[in-house]
Amino acid sequence: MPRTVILGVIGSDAHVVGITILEQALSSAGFEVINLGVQTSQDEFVSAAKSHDAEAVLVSSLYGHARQDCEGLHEELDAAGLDVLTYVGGNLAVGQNDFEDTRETFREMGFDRVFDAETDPEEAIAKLRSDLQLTTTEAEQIKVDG
Amino acid sequence: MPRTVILGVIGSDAHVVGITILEQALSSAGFEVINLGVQTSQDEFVSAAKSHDAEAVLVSSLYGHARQDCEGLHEELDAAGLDVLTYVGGNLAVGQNDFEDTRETFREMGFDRVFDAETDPEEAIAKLRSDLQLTTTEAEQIKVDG
Amino acid sequence: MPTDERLSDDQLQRIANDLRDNWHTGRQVDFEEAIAFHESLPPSKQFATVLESADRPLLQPRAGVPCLEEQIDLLRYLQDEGGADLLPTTIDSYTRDNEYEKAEEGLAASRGSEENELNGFPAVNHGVEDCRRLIRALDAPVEVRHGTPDARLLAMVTLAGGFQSFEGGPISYNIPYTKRHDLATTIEHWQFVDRLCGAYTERGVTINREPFGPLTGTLVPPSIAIAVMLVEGQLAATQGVRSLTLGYGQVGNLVQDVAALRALRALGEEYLPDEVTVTTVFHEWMGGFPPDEARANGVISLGGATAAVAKPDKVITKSPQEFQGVPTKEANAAGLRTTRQLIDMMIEQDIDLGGIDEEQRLIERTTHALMEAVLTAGDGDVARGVIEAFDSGALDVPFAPSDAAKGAVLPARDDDGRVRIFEFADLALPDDIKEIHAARLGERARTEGRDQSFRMVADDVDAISDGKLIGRPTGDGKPAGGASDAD
Amino acid sequence: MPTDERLSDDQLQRIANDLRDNWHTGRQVDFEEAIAFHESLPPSKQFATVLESADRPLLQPRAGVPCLEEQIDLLRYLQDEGGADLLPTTIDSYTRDNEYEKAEEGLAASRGSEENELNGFPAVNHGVEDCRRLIRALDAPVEVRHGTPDARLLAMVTLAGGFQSFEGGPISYNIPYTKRHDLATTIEHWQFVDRLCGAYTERGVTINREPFGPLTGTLVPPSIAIAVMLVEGQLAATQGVRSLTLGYGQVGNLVQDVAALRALRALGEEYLPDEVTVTTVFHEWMGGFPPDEARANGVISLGGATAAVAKPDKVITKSPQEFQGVPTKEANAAGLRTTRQLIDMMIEQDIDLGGIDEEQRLIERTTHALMEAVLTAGDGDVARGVIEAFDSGALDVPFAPSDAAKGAVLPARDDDGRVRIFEFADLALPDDIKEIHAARLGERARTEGRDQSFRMVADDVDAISDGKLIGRPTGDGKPAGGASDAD
Ligand code: B12
Ligand code: B12
Repeated sequence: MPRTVILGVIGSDAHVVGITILEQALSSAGFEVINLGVQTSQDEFVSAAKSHDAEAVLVSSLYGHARQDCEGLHEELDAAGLDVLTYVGGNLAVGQNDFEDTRETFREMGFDRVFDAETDPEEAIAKLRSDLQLTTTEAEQIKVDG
Repeated sequence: MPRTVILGVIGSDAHVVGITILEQALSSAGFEVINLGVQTSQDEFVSAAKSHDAEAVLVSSLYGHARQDCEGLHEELDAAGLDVLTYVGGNLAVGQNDFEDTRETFREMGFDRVFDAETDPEEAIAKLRSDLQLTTTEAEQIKVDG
Repeated sequence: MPTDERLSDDQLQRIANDLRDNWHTGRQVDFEEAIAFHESLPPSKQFATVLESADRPLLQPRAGVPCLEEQIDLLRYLQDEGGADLLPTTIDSYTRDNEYEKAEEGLAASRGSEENELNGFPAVNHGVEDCRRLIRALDAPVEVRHGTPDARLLAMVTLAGGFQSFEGGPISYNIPYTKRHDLATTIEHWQFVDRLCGAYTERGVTINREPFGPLTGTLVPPSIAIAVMLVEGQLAATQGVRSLTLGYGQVGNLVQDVAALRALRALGEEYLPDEVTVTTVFHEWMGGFPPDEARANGVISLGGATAAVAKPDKVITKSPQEFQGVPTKEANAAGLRTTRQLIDMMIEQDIDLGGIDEEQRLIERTTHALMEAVLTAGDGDVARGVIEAFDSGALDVPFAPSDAAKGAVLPARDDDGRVRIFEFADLALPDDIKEIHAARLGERARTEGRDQSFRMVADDVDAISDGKLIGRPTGDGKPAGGASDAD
Repeated sequence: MPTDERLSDDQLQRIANDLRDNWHTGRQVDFEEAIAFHESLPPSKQFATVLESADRPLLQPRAGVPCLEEQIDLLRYLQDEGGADLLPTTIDSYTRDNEYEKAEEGLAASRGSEENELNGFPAVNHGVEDCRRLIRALDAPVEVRHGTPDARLLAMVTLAGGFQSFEGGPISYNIPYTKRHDLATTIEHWQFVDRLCGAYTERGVTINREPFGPLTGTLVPPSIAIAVMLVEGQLAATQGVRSLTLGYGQVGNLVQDVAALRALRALGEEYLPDEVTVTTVFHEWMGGFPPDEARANGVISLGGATAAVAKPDKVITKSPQEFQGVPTKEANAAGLRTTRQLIDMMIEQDIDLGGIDEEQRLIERTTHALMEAVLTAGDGDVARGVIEAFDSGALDVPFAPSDAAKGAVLPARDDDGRVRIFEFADLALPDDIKEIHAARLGERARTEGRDQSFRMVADDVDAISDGKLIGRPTGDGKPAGGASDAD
């Protein structure tokens, strides 16, 4: 059975190319992807996660307001009784920051994993598989199904 | 009466383009230029200064061995009883050094002025005029003659 | 549904009055007094004058930070150390969403901290007088660059504040920048903006307007970008705009880029009324950049070289830090100087490239077909036509995040690296043109021994950041180049 | 006076024996054992194999530091982080003067300090075994790059040490690099070097030889550079060299550079015996660089773009720190990656430049005339001919510091930025060719409203470092650009 993941660009960010590529990569890897598109609010992420019984929420942000846009997201997920895996990725800070600081900030906010813009989709998929404890065979199975 | 200056590239350095440009600029500014060319030894500088009764010795170095090549030059000039103005210019250090350190090194070796490779010939000429106490009129005079 | 008709003075007045209350700085706007301020500016700060009289491509960076003093310092630096001929002020994302409250918080937070809490300059929050401080403090003309679907209040404040050029348009600042704005509304909003520019223009203060040519920045076929430029130009001209700078974003193929800029200029002259002065702006590569400054400098330089051959009136430069985030001022100035070096070394060279005319003809034919479709869809009215055409997909933009566009058309590069259309969806193109695209992409597929697929598109999206132009497959199933080239 | 005849095995042996005692490391050289070492190297370290089988221009930086471990680290960095395809080892200036004693002091001083007291790697002092350590430690083939008029001992040590390519030649490492060496002597010395390479080649270890094409690096007219390449190629071929890489330094005019590289290749095939494999190397701009890394990146990128069009077999890259001094390894690697990005983005593009054939024909005709003059001067012997021709000025190099050349010919750019000859002095060119040059320079003089003079030459020498290609006068009597552009 394919695992469902929610994907979207948070806040008023309109950078769509990254999630378009991610959606395609996740689907070919056998995941069921609910792509909420750009300019997605926290509420939309939460209710999509709930209604699709998702296993992971993948938040993308490119335009430099990720911190502000993501503040409170984990509290909302908790409030909705959702215990999902959360990833965030993209250009997460304004300017030329050191990524390790940025990673720390988002980890503290509750994200399970934080990815920079150099992340290859395959890398995220590999992590997702291991975090969701998909065995290699299960993963391959999924690939065949997908 | 035109003032005589000695010009040359010291050591085994063969970068000739800079002194070619300098020679032309100094001549049009009315100086009598004795251009010793590239790969000029300290001895050659000293004897040229002596035999031409020069007022200044202009040493060029581009290839990064200026410090070694210039060591002892001022002692030789002293030994020959010459009290001339000495300038050094070009790429005076190996690598990406801070020019202020380099300037200090060459000042300590006895050079009256130290120029970097961004030096415009006009800048060196202006200094030369002021160091040789050529009045503006005298300088202009020279220009007209030259 | 809006039609392409000029707003009356009354309408302009009424809308302006309503907007004044959206944020308190709106009330500072006084048209007559604004005219007087503009009249006090020397010719060197008059955008249209400087741009239209230039004898070489002028350079303009992008730049915006939240606080006034820092913005002045930044622009002065780009002017003095970068040699920028024209200056920008990039607006923050909250302002783009008309969220002035949030922008105010971000501005306050930025004032109190070393960090910038906004990704641009919140001009509405700063208000008219601070905008004028900015204009006074600089020696070059300044443009507002933003991405705001409803930029009416922003235009009121910034134009009153002395800016003389305003980027964007109802399509180019909707389709690539937002999800939920419908075109009918953005057209109405931009009719106001254009009418306001027209009102200044009629009083002798020419406001330059610059539709945003690169759209989504990602492999946009030239004909699509040009069609959007022409439509926005027509809409603006109707409202009285007389100085129009049509834009185009580099795709990276030298012949196609030069051909596209020539087509843009020719079609601009063809489609826009005589009383409009048309200029062109070339944007250095707007897609994903290499995560490596050295390679990014190569991308920027190819932009400079292209500009030297195509000779647009203006070039918008990128910085070597484009990949990473908002650049430092040093990197921004470096992008300007690298570009300037290329242009100045190449512009006097007689570079006569084979194949440009043919490519230009193809671009022009394709654009004519799209414009035809727009006019037909609107029964002769370009405003209605463009709404209908986007709705039906007769006009479409690749990777458009907006619900107002199908976003179904997909581009891919041919064997020469030119951007062709792989998936036409409902794009209104005649079969003979479609066949040309298909044939070129077929060639590439054969070269690579694989089928045309989304994978090819995805490889092309990554190619330049991976160090190539064309996303060729490599043995390991990943495109050539790859992450290992980065550092 | 030397003639162009192959040294006998006896002569080779005798000279080698004499040289052994010039510095103690000479005694480490054992030809048979060296052959065995070369035979142990994988194909990926065989210079000629890698270069001649490449399907894209290979990149090679310049790099040399005094100590072995640092040189290994430096080259490894350039290989891994710069993506260098071929590696260099640049030799220090004392070694170039055969001052091994001074080099030894510099090496000792460098070992004890943070500072490098030599401007390159003193390979003779390091000796055979350390050279091999270097070769073993790296994954790519390595070339000796130097500038040594008498490079006989250097060749003995480095070739025994596993290097498989050796730059230079009797003219190209004399005329631009020294003042007092006469050509007769340098030709004899290089006949030994070439014969040594030939001896390795005959044993199946092909040693690549690379005459130094850029000469003085400063506005060298293509025909002069090419004539020198052909003469050195012929001299080398006579001694048994079978892998020759002819060089050319970018002048910055795209059409002229592409034409020159094509002419170089065509004339190489024409003048050199069939058994020689001719490849070409393009040097990024070898003249004065801008004192600004951003602008320097522009210069480097134009080199990369030119290489993408001309497709030489190899490109020698510059770093953005060229102006300042020996670059950091980071800057050196950056120059490689910037160049690679340009080449990889452009090489698949079909770029067909008008006017190349005409320029190529002019270069070929001019080179033919110079080669004709050399052969005539030598009564059919190229060795004697080249000595006579330089002596009479029939062949000459602009800005040559050497007493062996007149150094009286002066170049200047025409209105298109192509390098033409302003002062022919005694250069052996027919009148019709001289008229073409004069006409082009006349055009430029008219454009600028000034006479042709040394001032124009000086302005052209500074132009690229001032940010332009052509040294046009500006109002203030200074060339355009100027120091204020630097930072
Ligand atoms: C194309 C582009 C645009 C286009 C976007 C078109 C569209 N609708 O998509 C346009 C021109 C419209 C645009 C607008 C803006 N942009 Co923009 N844009 C870019 C650019 C050049 C490329 C982005 C891209 O498409 N890359 C290609 C895709 C495939 O890669 P990606 O997006 O990085 O996604 C990959 C990875 O990041 C990762 N990933 C992404 N998200 C996630 C999430 C998870 C969970 C995981 C695991 C991985 C992951 O996987 C993806 C696939 O490989 C980048 C700079 C760059 N990267 O080179 C700037 C950039 C992102 N933009 C920027 C800015 C500031 C803006 C604007 C605010 C201002 C402006 N310049 O006008 C507006 C914002 C508009 C808005 N409301 O959002 C900044 C952000 C600054 C910061 N973070 O500090 C950047 C970095 C440019 C810069 N240096 O200033 N932009
Ligand atoms: C052209 C060139 C060459 C040519 C020289 C041809 C010739 N015979 O002239 C060739 C290719 C042969 C060459 C060889 C070498 N070069 Co070289 N070369 C250059 C280059 C690119 C330009 C120099 C030039 O002609 N500039 C134009 C003239 C007009 O400017 P200029 O020389 O700087 O002179 C002006 C000012 O400096 C000033 N000035 C100069 N001297 C003086 C003196 C006084 C008193 C005053 C007031 C002013 C003044 O006024 C001049 C006129 O405006 C420079 C880098 C650069 N600057 O871009 C490297 C450079 C100088 N070379 C360098 C090196 C290391 C070498 C070599 C040792 C190694 C090699 N690469 O092969 C050999 C040395 C050979 C030898 N025996 O000397 C290094 C020096 C490194 C350092 N100092 O740390 C440089 C900086 C390149 C680098 N970044 O590595 N080179």
